[in-house]
Amino acid sequence: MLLKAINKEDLAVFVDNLIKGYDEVVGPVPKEFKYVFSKIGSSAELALDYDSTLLPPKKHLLPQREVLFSFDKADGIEIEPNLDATKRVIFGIHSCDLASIWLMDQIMAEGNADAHYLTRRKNTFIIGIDCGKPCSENSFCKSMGTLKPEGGYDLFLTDLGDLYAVEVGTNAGEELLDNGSFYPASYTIKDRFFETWRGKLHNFPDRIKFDTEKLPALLTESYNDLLWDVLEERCFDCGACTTVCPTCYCFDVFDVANLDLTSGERARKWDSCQVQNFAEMAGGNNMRGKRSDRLRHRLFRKGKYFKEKYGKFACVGCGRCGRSCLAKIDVMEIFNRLK
Amino acid sequence: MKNLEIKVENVTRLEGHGSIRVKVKDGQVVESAFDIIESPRFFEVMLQGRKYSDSAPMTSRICGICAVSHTTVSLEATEDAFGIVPTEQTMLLRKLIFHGEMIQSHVLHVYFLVAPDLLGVGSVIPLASTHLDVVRMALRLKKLGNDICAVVGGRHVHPISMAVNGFTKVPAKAELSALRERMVAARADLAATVELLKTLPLPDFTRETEYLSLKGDKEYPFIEGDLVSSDGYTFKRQDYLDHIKETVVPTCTAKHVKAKRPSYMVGALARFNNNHELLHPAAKAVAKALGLTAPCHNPFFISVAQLVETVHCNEDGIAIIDQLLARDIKMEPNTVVTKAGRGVGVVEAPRGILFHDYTYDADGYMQKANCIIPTGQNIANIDHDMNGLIPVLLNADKGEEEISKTLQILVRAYDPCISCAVHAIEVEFVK
Amino acid sequence: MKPKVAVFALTSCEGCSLQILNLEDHLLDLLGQVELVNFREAMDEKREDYDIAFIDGCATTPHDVEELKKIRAQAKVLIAMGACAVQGGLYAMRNFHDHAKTVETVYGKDMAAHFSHSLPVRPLSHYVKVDHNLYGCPMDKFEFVEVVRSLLLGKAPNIPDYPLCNECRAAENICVFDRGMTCFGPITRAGCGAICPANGKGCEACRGLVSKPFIDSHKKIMKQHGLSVEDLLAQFREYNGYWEETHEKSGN
Amino acid sequence: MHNNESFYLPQVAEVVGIKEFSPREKFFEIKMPEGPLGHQPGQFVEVSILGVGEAPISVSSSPTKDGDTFEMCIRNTGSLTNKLHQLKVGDKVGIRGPYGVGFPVHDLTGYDLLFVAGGLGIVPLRSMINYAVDRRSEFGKITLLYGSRTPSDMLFAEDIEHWKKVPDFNFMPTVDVADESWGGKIGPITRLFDDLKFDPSKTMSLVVGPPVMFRYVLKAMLAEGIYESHIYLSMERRMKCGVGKCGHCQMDYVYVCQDGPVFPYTRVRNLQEAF
Ligand SMILES: Cc1cc2nc3c(=O)[nH]c(=O)nc-3n(C[C@H](O)[C@H](O)[C@H](O)COP(=O)(O)OP(=O)(O)OC[C@H]3O[C@@H](n4cnc5c(N)ncnc54)[C@H](O)[C@@H]3O)c2cc1C
Ligand code: SF4
Ligand code: SF4
Ligand code: SF4
Repeated sequence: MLLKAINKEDLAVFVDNLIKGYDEVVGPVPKEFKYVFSKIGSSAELALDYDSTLLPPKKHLLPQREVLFSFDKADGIEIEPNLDATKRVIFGIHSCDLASIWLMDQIMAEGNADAHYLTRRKNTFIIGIDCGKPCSENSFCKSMGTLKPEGGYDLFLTDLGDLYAVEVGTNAGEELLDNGSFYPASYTIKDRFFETWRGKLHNFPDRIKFDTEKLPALLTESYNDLLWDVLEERCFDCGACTTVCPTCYCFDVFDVANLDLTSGERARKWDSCQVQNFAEMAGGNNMRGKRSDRLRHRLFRKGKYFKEKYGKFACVGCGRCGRSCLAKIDVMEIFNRLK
Repeated sequence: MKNLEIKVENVTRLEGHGSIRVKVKDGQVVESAFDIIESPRFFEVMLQGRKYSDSAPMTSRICGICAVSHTTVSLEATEDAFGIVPTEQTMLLRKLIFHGEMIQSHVLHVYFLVAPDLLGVGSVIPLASTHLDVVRMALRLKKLGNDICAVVGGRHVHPISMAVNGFTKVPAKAELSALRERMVAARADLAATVELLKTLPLPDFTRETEYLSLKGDKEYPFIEGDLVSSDGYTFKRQDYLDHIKETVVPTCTAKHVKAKRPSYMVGALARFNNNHELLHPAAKAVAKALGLTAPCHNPFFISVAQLVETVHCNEDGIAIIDQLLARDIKMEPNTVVTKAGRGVGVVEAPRGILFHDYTYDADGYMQKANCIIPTGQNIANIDHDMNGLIPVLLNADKGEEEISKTLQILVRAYDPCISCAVHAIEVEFVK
Repeated sequence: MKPKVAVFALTSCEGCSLQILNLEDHLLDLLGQVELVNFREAMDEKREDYDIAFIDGCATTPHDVEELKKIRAQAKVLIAMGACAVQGGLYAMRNFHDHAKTVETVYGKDMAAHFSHSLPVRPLSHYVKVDHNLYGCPMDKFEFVEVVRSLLLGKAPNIPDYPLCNECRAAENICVFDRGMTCFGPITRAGCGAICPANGKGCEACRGLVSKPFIDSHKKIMKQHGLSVEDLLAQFREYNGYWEETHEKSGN
Repeated sequence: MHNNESFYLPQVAEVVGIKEFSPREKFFEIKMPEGPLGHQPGQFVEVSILGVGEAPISVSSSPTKDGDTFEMCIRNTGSLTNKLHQLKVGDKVGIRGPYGVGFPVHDLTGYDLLFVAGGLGIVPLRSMINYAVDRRSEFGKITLLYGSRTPSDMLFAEDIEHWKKVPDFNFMPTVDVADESWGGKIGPITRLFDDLKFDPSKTMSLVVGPPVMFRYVLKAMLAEGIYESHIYLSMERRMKCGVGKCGHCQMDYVYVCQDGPVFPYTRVRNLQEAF
């Protein structure tokens, strides 16, 4: 591991240099009493001690709505793909969200690679930051194995009081170092770094009450459990949970014609497996017509399907869904009920 | 021509449904009336028993065209009832959004409803092929008015963030700066509009009447101040019932309103006549350039007064934005402590004075509500103007068609907002 | 040939009609695709040979109903614009008051007879077949464009049928429940961009409910947040009184 | 693909032939801009009209067909399919694909083939039927059980006439509701099993039909002694991207667009969301 350090007072200069040197720098900024990832114009806007953001940083890699291509049929058929190659730095991503980006990278690159995501991703530099303490009552990252990042970042900052220890994850990360006063971490700094991380692991409670390796098996057993029917009594089919989830990426594709009716665009937009007609077909057939079927499907994606396919859970334990669900349907709580 | 009967149902290019009825017998006008035939909507009853926080959103739905005016006056009435004095920031934001509505409404009226008359076409649509640049300019100006409302209140038709004692969301400085830039740029469009209006012939007709408006102290008044009449008397907002009376006319779902004389005028021209000295210098210059001098007794000059006000609102809007930018715009607590009692709000909607008068119980539930709308106040004056105008037209040997047309132009000049006019609560029936 | 379009207003605030004029950036393009033949708020011409009719407002008098039926007979496509037309909207509130008394309160005892012709407030679909709905109070002007565009292309307009929370979270609004307020978002049809929560106010369900709303769960949540049944009903009636009349005869 | 980067970009193909099978179903012959489509029997394409939308449609022709066009049969059920029905010869459509896993032609080689088609299920099956017919020597005897609602709902009349003449091809139709012209069987497709003779160890079954049909047909087939491992199905789910990203077609952990649409029965038999 390549470990560097930067003094806290030098961080602002680093960020401002990034703002000058790249097309766009995105970071956590306050929104009243919450936080959001947003493009910044100066390092002063950053709130690096944020707890969690309303939406995960996925919106900068897979935007809520994205034009896939535009077309014009006026004079033959012209089709122009929309690939966003903005040189973008996302600053200050916590380890749970980093893990979700890793997962998204696998999914989007697999089979027919999604050029729109990947173009954006290739041009995005990711600077993570450690979060110190649990960000909310609902977070259970430690149980899902995402507390300590395993790659997925170009740089990762750990707060050591007067300075940040900086892990360099990629060659691209190394290039970023030119923008600030980084120096090699001394042995003392390294010691403090490891010490901090040991301490951090203690700060985080084990919120899932069993070994999560058992989760896929427990879910399998629960397939026809009453649990799902109980949740059926509460869920609104709103999809707020999937909207805020860093690992949810389902989308709808649709055409929007301009008013000349000969030109327009094909776009995609976040969709949710929790809404009623997500899987509905012509004639009204719907394989997940019941609310409980849809809830189960979401939970199985989070705790089983992806784990079995990629070796990682598609839930990174960020707690956003639990915080955002008005019916108080909380993944952590459901997992715990499986035992 | 000795006998004449004119009936125009559903006068077009009005915000709402209105009709004209004229009867001339042996050269004498025996009947001339502008009726409002919108279905009655009974707002005052619907408001009964509702919580104070519903008053503004509900009364905003009296009229989509002056939604900001209804919202503002409703908030004023509620605040008056509870003894709440809004902060300076709130007042600045309210004035700004009010300017936005004034710009959007006046531009809509001048370009979409009046200009086609003066250019002799039936709507703005043919103008898109003959005067494309003018139409584009009109749309640009109208959009500016709308966007001012959207930045301050969330949207124009039924603003969202305006609340009792403040705002539920305040605009970001960047949004205001962006607006300011557009308002500065709009000066050119407004100047071009002035040039355009110079070329349009306004019918020459005067009839002296009473002009009623808010009374400015230091500012050209839209949402603050007592009331003033051109007849020389003033009165406090809360005392309005001592000075004006609503009456019901069987043919008309809007109530008519009178003060001392049989009729009075409210709106841009009344405001101009009573407060012209407080206009922004740029607006004064426009008035001068267009030959509008106070007192003006030609109702066809209402459109000119509207343009003068549009310029004023744009300039004053820029000044308000500068004031807001110079301070910290922050979310302020909009605490409300309810108490039993009556409150009156009065604002100058684009078409004139608008009253909301509420009585709440101690928990802030509505017991009684009354709304008096500008168009209701103008109806009697329109009737009297028609009465005065018809003989002039008859003497000039105008045919029935032309008389009818001119009367419609007259009605449109008042920009009657008919949706507003039909609502009404408790009425004092005058025998 | 361009389809001929008419815009009518029954009993309403005419805010929805105004929303069409408020489409400043699209108005000229729209006029390039359709021929506007009847729009009292904007033009003199009143032709009766329209193909597509947009109507704002609800029918509240026999005259309104007659007019509505006439429009239906002529129009190939009839579109309800805004909460009043789609679901009765705000005016349906008055169905909960005694009508004779209402007229009397407003116009006075002596004159009441002249104004007593009003009917209970009903959405357009109560009287005629409605082909498309434009939800909201006022309707969303971009949805209006979507409907026009879809009609021209002969496809179904893309109008959401899932709860507002979805859109609200995607817009990164702070949930108003987190501000200690209440909201109808969980049962209200999305499509407005969650404009009320974005402006610091709870959703008032002006777009009406999703086609399968989970009312019971929502009621529970509203009660948990301290709303009395009366206040909840009063709020609900602001735009959905007619729904209540037709769905929940029993009251709460 | 021209702008090869994004798989969402359709190729502009030309409609070179149209036949009206019924008021609801039309048959289209499509020519890709650069040579043949290059598909396997059972695969599908994403068809689009720019400005209207896109939908997954099975390729109904066999890759062994002469010429470099391919064929589809489309039922008018909504916005896009309605617009497709209005197309004329010479019009352009957008095509992406072919996508998905088709019928495992190599695993089927040497076996008797039992096709079971319910309603529109004949559309994807036709690609495999014609494949087997064109390479007649590579397969054993062929049986086609075809159930439709009424005689006039039967698609591919010309093909059927042709298949009947193919050596060792047994065509067995049934309808739910008959008319005067009908001389054949009446009743559910499972009725046809009564007259069916087959050797389970030598027979591969290919079943496509509406969701309700799967349930009872599969039950009946297993009762007849057909080996589970010798059954293939083609499934249909809502789909947006066609390539395993959008999530719509996922049944339990299986993506219909990527892992299917053709599945060995053994792969999906325990998926509750499959039936
Ligand atoms: C692998 C596959 C192969 C198919 N092959 C054929 C074929 O060969 N011939 C044929 O006629 N049809 C086929 N279909 C079905 C066809 O895709 C749908 O009928 C079509 O998408 C409807 O689109 P639309 O725009 O006309 O309808 P819309 O107006 O979009 O919708 C009408 C109805 O169709 C439903 N629907 C929307 N998208 C889909 C979808 N992707 N799949 C199913 N239902 C949907 C909607 O919920 C709605 O109820 C196939 C589907 C799949 C998944
Ligand atoms: S689980 Fe909660 S957030 Fe998700 S759809 Fe149901 S109610 Fe909405
Ligand atoms: S399922 Fe919930 S806790 Fe898990 S990653 Fe998604 S939002 Fe976070
Ligand atoms: S503010 Fe309303 S619409 Fe938004 S998430 Fe909360 S409950 Fe849902």
